[in-house]
Amino acid sequence: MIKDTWKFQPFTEEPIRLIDEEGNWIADFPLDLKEEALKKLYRDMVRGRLLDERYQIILRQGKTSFVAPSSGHEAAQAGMAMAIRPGFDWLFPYYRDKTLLAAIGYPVEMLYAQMMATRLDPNKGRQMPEHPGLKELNVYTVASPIASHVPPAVGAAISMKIQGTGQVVITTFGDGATSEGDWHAALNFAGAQGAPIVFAAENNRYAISVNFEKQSGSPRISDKAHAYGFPGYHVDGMDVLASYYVAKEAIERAREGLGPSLVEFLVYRYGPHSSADDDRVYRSREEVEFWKKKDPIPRFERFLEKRGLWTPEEGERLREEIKAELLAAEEKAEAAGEVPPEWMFDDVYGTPYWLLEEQRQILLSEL
Amino acid sequence: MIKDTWKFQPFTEEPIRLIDEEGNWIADFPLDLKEEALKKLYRDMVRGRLLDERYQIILRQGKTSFVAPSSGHEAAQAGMAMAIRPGFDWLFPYYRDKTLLAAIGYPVEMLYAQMMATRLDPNKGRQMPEHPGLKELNVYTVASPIASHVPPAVGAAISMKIQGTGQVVITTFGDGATSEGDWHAALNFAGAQGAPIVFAAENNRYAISVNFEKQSGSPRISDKAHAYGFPGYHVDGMDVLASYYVAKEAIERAREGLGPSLVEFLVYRYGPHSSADDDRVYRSREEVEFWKKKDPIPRFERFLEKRGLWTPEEGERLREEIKAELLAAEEKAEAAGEVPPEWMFDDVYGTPYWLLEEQRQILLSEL
Amino acid sequence: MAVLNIVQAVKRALDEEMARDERVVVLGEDVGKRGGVFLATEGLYQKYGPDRVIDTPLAEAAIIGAAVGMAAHGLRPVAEIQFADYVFPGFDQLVSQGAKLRYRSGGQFSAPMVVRMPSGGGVKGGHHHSQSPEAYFAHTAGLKVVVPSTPTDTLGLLKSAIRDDDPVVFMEPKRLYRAIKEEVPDEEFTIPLGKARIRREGKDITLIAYGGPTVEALEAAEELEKAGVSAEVVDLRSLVPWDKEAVLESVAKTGRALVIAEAPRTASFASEVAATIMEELLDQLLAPVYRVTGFDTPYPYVPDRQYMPTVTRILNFAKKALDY
Amino acid sequence: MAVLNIVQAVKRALDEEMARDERVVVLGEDVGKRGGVFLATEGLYQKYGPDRVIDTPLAEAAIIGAAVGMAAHGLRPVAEIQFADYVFPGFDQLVSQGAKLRYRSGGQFSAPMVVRMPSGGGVKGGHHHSQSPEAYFAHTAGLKVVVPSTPTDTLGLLKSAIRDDDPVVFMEPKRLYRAIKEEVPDEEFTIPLGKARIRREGKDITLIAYGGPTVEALEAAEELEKAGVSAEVVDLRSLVPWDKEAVLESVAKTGRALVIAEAPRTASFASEVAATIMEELLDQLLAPVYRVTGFDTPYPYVPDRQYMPTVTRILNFAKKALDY
Ligand SMILES: Cc1ncc(C[n+]2csc(CCOP(=O)(O)OP(=O)(O)O)c2C)c(N)n1
Ligand SMILES: Cc1ncc(C[n+]2csc(CCOP(=O)(O)OP(=O)(O)O)c2C)c(N)n1
Ligand SMILES: [Mg+2]
Ligand SMILES: [Mg+2]
Repeated sequence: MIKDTWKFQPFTEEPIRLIDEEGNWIADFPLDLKEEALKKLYRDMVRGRLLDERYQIILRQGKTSFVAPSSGHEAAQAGMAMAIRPGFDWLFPYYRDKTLLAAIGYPVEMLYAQMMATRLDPNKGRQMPEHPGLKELNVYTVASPIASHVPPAVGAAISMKIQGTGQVVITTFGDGATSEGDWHAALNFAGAQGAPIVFAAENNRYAISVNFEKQSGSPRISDKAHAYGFPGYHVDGMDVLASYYVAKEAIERAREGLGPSLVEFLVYRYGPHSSADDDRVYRSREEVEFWKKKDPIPRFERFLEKRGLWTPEEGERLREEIKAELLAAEEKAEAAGEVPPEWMFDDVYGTPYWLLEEQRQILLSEL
Repeated sequence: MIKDTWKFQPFTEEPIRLIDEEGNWIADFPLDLKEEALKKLYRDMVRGRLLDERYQIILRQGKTSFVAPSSGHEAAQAGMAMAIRPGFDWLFPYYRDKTLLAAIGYPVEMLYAQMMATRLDPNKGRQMPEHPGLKELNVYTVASPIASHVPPAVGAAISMKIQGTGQVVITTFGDGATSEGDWHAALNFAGAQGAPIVFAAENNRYAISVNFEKQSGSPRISDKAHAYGFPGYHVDGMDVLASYYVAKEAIERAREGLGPSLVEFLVYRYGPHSSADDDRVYRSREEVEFWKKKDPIPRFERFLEKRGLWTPEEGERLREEIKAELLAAEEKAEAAGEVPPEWMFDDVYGTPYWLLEEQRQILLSEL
Repeated sequence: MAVLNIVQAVKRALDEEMARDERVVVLGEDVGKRGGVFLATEGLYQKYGPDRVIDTPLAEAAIIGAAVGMAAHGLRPVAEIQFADYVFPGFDQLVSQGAKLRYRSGGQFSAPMVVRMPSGGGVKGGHHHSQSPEAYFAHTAGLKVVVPSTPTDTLGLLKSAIRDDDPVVFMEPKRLYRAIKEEVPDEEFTIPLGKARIRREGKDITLIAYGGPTVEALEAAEELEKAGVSAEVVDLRSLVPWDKEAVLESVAKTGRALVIAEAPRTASFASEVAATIMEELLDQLLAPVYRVTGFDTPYPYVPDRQYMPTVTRILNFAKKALDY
Repeated sequence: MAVLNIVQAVKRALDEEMARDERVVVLGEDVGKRGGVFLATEGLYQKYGPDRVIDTPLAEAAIIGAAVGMAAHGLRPVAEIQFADYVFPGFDQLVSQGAKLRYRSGGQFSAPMVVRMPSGGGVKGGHHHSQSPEAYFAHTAGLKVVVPSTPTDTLGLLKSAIRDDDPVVFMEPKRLYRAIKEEVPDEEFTIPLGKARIRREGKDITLIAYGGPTVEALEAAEELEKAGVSAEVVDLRSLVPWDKEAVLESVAKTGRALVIAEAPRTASFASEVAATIMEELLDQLLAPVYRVTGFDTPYPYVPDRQYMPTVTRILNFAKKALDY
């Protein structure tokens, strides 16, 4: 099934890498991205990082109740984002995907609105923070139960195939998700049906405190694709270009009718699992520092710098510009005001029935 | 992890086979089984076949309500049975394992008693036919939900490891089971823990009517072991010696602390899925005939014959002897009499509570 | 008017809806060539092809989960779970994804889908081919739950369920599949979800049932009539939403009620109905509302029928209510 | 006497039982080095090692299913489900394997295990960190269900659950984990499953609650006292088996009752209790038994507290009962 025009081999032992730590292009094919695209990748990563930092601040300010740090995941997410056709393809993300969502055009004020449960959240403040979703952009609303979005993602992909729409589904999840039964049932069905879908594992090596060795006997997530009869790619997810090119190839394969692939992006989460976690209990500071040295943003800066596309000053300017954007978005989101309590009775069903009306009255009598 | 003293390679494309269709020994190691053992394998297969045939008769006689035909699975099951230490190792079987159970010493009258829900069934007639279980022999009572016994099997294996008992778990299931989420969750946990367990797939290529191609994109079940980091063996399950030797090696590996393996036995089911099924709707008679030519029993007869261990007359004599045994068992089971209705209130809990007592009185007042 | 049994009514409903709306697809184990193990999808594969009648792997999480995604993407999937007892591997998909999709997305996404499942006992299936798990669904906000008991209702309700904009669990009493035949109008019709049906009018006691035990309720009503007691039989048909109005109206009239269902009693839908009636009609009741249900044990193989509310049991409780 | 909160009581119960019986093992996500996300297993990994405190993969089916097998093989596993909302991927293992093992094997095998899970709302967790799924378990024959609401009860009941010969679902009201502290006897003790506890005596109305809302029930009782109404508060503690006797005794005395719980109302355990009381005490009731429950919606993020029975809501219903 592997056309020889495809760039990448599945099931490699070593992660696919296109730029080295020093920022050199080390691929065996020529870089065919325009300056604009390279800059977009960079900008998307930086925005993701800054947004993550801002979330910590609104958390401390009590404007939100929960954050899922995503710093360290930016390259994989920005790479994927550029490989997608936003608003055409469907995305089934998980809770750590803020870089990805912002990069495909999810309005940042709506991300904030979800974080703060204000009226600007198209999801009407129904869920805890870090659970965005936007129909307009085909972003399926995040659900907390790990891996539970993967079977629906497969269903959407099968629907695309049945209807011949030419769309592709991309679904992301962590390493932990691969242990769930729902995950397996989904990938297996996708494999049997050759559905147009890319399964993207953001492998940060931990499911909260449980390291990958305790999660699975297999050395690599990509190997798990053997079970389903489709390719599994093992990718350096701190390399934004490797992330982009492999995601693109996997999406193209799906679009051409060659079926699913599993892409494992090796990343690291610099922060704790969430604002409710203390990661010092289960991993050493040395380990975190080791990975900080591999930060995908400076690595890509070195790459850009070598090509004359980046200077420290330009970098600083960009950061300031993005910070201002984020602040404006935050203010806009906040200004919308908190979701009112009585909204809780809407959208249980398309049309509510008598019991919900009775109960709405109970609540209203208490307000 | 593969010691070079092990006989078999995992992940072969072709099934492991030790005797060919003509009954020639074609392995690259010498046969080291005594005559007695070879005869046991043969006897176990024949008993399984005859029992399956007898079940059809008690079904027609209305003595049971359901049969799951197992003809075609005998070699894999008899092979496994001889590799197990009965009453020491634990077996988590599925509903199509009558050859296996009889071969490890499950009293045939108790199998019949389960089929007919008589008082001789240690499971007290609580379940439909083909759901045996016997604590004394460490045979975990069959449950209908496909693959649902696999996580408990892993739990028992982990318990053995924790307690250092030296026991091994063998669990069997069909090809269909490999699609279930519970199956994956179980194998993955076993892999992560290196539990002493053998996962034995009796791949008859159909889950009722759904052929393996529609079940999974992977060409082989054995390949699925890649996902869990342990070996997967692809075995000709119509070859009783291949079945025995591979099962034995997998069990030895588990006993030595090398962790789980997945063994795929390629078999065929000659009958319909169950007495409620009509397989002509979904598979051709030619296909069934093709597989009947590969019947594991005549194949092993040719093998034995070449070694002077079998003649048609001896075969006939053995059949008659077994038939008489089965008939005696059937009579004994039947004579025990049907399970009484009020037993239904026992064993919900170790000690019943007030609600069950109230309800028992309701039933008794109606009898 | 054709005479149909319940399984034929299911088939006709699927066929009509598939012909009417090409977004309707059927998926499940053995629904293709095999036509389903109860033959409820017989012939559909041949008529509509493998893209609309999809044989799935043996994985209920994949079936229900994929249906959610298909529905979100614009199809109208009808998933078959081979037996209601096998919904549990797909339970997370049903309750965490399907039931809550509209809610958690603020109404942006929805899951207009049906999950059909043969349910209930009386087929000598032991505890994994006989359960009646409707309470689990009814307790889950976001799901609708329908349990017909006649061919006509099956046809009309299944069509409504397929057209409904929310996930509907459609439970078919398998022991009635071929046991009940009746003339069904040839022209197209639907029956709205949420409406009970008075199966028999009466004035002394109301027997409220749904699904399989509706049959025993009707039989018990006939027995009662012989004893000079006039029993009204209300077939709920829909559990979520359920027709509280019709139930209260009947019980307000009779002053006595039994709620009859096969599932175990504790935290059952029968308990819901009984609690609601007693809460709302306390002063008008001439006797407590008794629940005549399956027992709080797993469903046994022996005995098969006596686990469920038998006519005898219904009559015993009716007597208790009448003598109160 | 040490002052403990509920999460400390859980930890002490686990520690004491692990020390007493080496068959007791703990397994679940993050229960090892991390000590559980609520720190209920803190220190156990360090004390008892990785063979008895097992970090599992992120798979509830593996956790619950493996616990069943461990129990059948002779261990006494205590499984932790990180949030009650995440039991559903393991639901099949719980209801099809765990609950029915003793039954289907005719008593040959059993599954003496505990499945602990933090449950209920009030922690701004939205609908997947706030649910109270006890009705699903209570409806499943073969499972026992325990929901404590104080440190002392948690300690005594969890120890009994671990020693029990059947699978026990042990639901810990997470919003009370650190909110309630009390002196707990230093010597060992257990509290039998199936016994309610009268948290406050009274004679005008009985407030029946369990888990989280016990707190609001007690607060409401104080408010009522200010208004001259004497309310008795019954904390059920065990749902299966539940203490019908204690409940009926109290309501027979007061003539009025509210059943208070956080879960949605339809087919809930609150409905079970309400139906039973009204069935058995019809003539002694001065008012209907009202259910004061969570709403039949998924648990929302906004509002968080008002989804649950608030003190105001309890008082409104108490007034309704008293004015009836
Ligand atoms: C079904 C389920 N079980 C448990 C949890 C609790 N939980 C939330 S995140 C998490 C770890 C997820 O790890 P991983 O999939 O690797 O993603 P990461 O957070 O590392 O990006 C767990 C156990 C959950 N949300 N859903
Ligand atoms: C969870 C679950 N879903 C569906 C069924 C219904 N069912 C019984 S057997 C079967 C097919 C099993 O196929 P396979 O695992 O290949 O075993 P085989 O019968 O071929 O030996 C199905 C779908 C079931 N028992 N359990
Ligand atoms: Mg992770
Ligand atoms: Mg099969």
